[in-house]
Amino acid sequence: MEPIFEQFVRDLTGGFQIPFWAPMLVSLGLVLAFIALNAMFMIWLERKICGRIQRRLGPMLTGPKAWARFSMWTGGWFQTPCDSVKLLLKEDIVPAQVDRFGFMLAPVLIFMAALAVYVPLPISSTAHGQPSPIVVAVADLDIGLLYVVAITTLTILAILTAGWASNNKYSLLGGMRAGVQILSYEIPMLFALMGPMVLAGSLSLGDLVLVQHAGLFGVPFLGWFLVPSFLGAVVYLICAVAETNRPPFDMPEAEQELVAGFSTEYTAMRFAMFYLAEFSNTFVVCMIFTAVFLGGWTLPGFVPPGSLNLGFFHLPYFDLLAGMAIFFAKAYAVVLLLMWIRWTFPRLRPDHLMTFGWKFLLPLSFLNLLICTVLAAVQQIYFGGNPG
Amino acid sequence: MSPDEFLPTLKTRFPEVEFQLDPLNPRALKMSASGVPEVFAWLRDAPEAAMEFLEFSTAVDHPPDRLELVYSLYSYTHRHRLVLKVDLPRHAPTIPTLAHLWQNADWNEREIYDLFGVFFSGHPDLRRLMMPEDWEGHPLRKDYSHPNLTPRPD
Amino acid sequence: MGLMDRIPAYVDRLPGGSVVMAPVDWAINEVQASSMWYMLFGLACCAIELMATGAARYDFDRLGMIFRATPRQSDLMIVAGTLTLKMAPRVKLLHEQMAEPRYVIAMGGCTTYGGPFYHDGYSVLKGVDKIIPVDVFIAGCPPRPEALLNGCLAMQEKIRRNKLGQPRGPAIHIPPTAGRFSIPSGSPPSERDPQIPG
Amino acid sequence: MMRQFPANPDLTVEEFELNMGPQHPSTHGVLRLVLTMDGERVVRCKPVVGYLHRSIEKMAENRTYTQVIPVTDRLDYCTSMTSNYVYVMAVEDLADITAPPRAQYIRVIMSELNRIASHLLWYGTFALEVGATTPFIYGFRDREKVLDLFESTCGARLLYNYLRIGGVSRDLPEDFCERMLAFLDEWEPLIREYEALLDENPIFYNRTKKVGILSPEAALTYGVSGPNLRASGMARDVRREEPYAVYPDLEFDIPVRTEGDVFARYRVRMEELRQSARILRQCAEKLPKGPFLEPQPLRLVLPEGETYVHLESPRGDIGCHLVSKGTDKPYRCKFRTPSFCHIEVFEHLVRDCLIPDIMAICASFDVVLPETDR
Repeated sequence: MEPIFEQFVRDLTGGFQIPFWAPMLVSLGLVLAFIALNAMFMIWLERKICGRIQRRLGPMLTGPKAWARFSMWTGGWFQTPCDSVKLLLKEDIVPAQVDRFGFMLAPVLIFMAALAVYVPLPISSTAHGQPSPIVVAVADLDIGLLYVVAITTLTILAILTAGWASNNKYSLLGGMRAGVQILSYEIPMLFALMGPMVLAGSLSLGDLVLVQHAGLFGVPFLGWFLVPSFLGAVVYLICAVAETNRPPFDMPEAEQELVAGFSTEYTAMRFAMFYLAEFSNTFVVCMIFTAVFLGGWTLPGFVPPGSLNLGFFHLPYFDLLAGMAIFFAKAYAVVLLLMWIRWTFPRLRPDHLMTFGWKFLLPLSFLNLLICTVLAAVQQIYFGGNPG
Repeated sequence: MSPDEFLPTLKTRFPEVEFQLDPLNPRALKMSASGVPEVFAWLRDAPEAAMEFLEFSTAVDHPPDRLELVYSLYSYTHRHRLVLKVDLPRHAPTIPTLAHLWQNADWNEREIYDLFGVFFSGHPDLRRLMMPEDWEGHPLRKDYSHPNLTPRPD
Repeated sequence: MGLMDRIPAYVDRLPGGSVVMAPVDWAINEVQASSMWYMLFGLACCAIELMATGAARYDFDRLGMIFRATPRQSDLMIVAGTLTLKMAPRVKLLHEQMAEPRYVIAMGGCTTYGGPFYHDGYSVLKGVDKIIPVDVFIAGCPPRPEALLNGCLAMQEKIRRNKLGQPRGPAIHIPPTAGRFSIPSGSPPSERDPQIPG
Repeated sequence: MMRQFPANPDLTVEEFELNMGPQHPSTHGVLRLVLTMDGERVVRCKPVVGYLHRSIEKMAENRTYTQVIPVTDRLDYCTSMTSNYVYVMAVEDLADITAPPRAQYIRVIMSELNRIASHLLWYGTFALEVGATTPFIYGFRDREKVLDLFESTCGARLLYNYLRIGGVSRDLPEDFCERMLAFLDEWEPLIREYEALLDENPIFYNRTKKVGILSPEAALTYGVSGPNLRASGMARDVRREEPYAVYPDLEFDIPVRTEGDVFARYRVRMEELRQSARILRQCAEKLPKGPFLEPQPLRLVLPEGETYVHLESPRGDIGCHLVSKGTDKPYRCKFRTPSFCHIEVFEHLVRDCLIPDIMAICASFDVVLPETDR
């Protein structure tokens, strides 16, 4: 982020030297705005998709009514903003029996985890005014993948805290379920991600994308790690659904069983933070999936120009914008897949969930690691070096 | 078997219990309260009766002095039904429980206790079933009155 | 309910405060009316019609209404079905657990005045407004889903008439006949008699 | 009860009480289960009912015989027709009235349509309890079509008040049979769709197979009846045991499964949907012309006596014990309801299950609370 941001400001102002903290502050603001707006859109989309699958319409009457006459996809655009503002305006109840500190800490904690996880996610790259293409991320960490996996685990802490502090048996059960579930799905998930790591020889998410763009065995179409590490992709996707507590793995907040699980006692703003974090995390796993298995912001055989000159109109940073468009299109495709799964499947039982995780997904991720290692060795021996 | 076929068998097996046909219900037998658990145990276990199914048990209030318990038994094996009726004194109705013979007698008896005030001796858990625990009176008795009970104008 | 109620007291002290309050009221009411999350909770026959209204043909979600399983997160309690004396304390408790602003729709005859169980119903509470304040009464046994949707629209209309820091208007009665609800206007709430049918 | 781990005596595990209901998203109205839990495992379960006790039996004692019919509607709102039917049948039995043949057929048509509506409702809520949201909407979508048929016949969607002593309140609309057959043609293939959504899903399969197994002996001693009894391997159906109305003239099978688990109960009901459609097609073919009602005096006076009749409702064996003292009002009107017995079984079945199993088991029994509490 830093070099591009500096470059951008310099382009705009003609050589203004920005203070060192400005990029951080700006990226924080951008990420916050992105989380809020994106989560609102996703919730709207989720309700529309759910309506489509269930032969309903979903929200239609909120927002400009004339739009709703056009088609179901143009109705109810203001639904989630209204929901959010309403939640902010609602009375904030802290029940008398709760552990006040933990009760208030948990939503903040889960939101912090949701925020911090955005740091290494690469959404595009640009060559504009740079000696070599630069990956656009808040910070393209060398251990990006490890960082992401580590930070998402913080969610357990928040949910456990919420469950414990609520002093409600349903909350406690929900919190415990979440703890067990996230812990046991963390392991196959990490092993599933190790396949691409071995193939790319790097832990940086930006590198992972660049390696995929270069292709495997010299063939660009083999490049997306979805192909060599297909098992890994499947295992990761399942684990990702489980990690974000989405149905069919929504044991911690199973409505029919535990009322609202760990968030049973939460009202208004605090509940909104849980809700926001949940959708933000869902999008994050989709973004990771896109970066690790779907080639990120790249398309095979397509390199966008650094700037677009249409004669009358000069568009700088075109490669950055095109990359972002590709990246978000891919991420939303994964989001749609998750939504489809959510509204079709019944819920698993906690013990089946454990069995499935430990006895099926874990061996599968080992197998994937084996396949990837062999492929990486073949690449190294016959094509020289890592694919990148 | 119909009640008049049951009558001689039951009379010979249980000489100390009184049985008689019921003029109102052709499928019913009236009996005295003294033989309740034994007669029912026999009806359930004897191969010629084989009443494995207790359809329901309930009570009918006949003021001023009589409260009638009704048990309806059905046999899937022989496809016959027997309704047994027991008269109890209305002021202090007590009768042995059948909860050890049929599981669903448990709740049926709790309901009768709740709504009619019949006391079932030996019942494992005789509490009110329908009404709140602190409710007073037994609503299905004919002379029941309660501030919340507005009688229907005729 | 804390901050929300104190806003008018602060704003009115400012010069031209009441002018500011009108759009604020409008925005708050519009937001609340568009997002009534109802509590997933049914008592008797009306609950089946409530479920049918949530399903594909009628679709509550069009109005932005989704269910929440816990009272803490719901704005609207649709009391659907006969309320017995045994259940009444629970419903009161649930209403107390809901966060302000909270609204109540009494669906069907039983919740309005006891319904068919008014006579001889020794165990039935005759009117849910005896224990919790009700905003909209819907007649019918059970009301059709259309009537329920009509009631929800009336609820929205009522929310739109809210003014911060002022008491809520009188209850609205949705008649069993077809047609859109009408909200009585003119006389202030105190002068109007509560219309309890039956 | 405290449990200690031998390896670490400081560590103890304590059971705790979990109160599920009467307001809980999945207790089907106002059932309350007081559970003693060991973690997620149920140690004991005590069902508490009575939150919907609406004094229906008391009300019946103060209304004339005809006026009781709308009260019976509220007895089991998912199948008002069969609760109407059992009461009307009891009165007709005492008064020695026989409904005209057309009325008999109409009653059977209505009972079977109501069975379809009730089973579809059950399908939806059952799927919801195992965590699948979409089947719920599908079940309700098709239930609406059945309700349209009812609405065109008697004007009501849920509580019909259609049956009368001596017949039915009005004749079928003229094109009823065609519309019903059109509905059946359209709907019968959809049963496959319902099954495709659940049966073929390994998650559903794992959650329902070998869960909540009810042995036939236990089923009998608890008084379980209807589809739940047939799922435990006993082919008992009142329509066969003591045929009423025109059922002897109709051909239909009684679906039976031997496993007695949640999956078996689900399968039995799915098969019953098909059998009901079969019965309806036969009825449409055989429906005779003639009067639909043998009019009775408004204040019908019944002779002194008492009777017990029962029939097969979608939930099981529903019965009516009617006592008359020679007046125009019932002296005592007791309803034997299947759900009353089914709820008691939970105590026995839920033991040693996990929380999600409770939902699956409770939902699979298709209990309706007003019928339990009356």
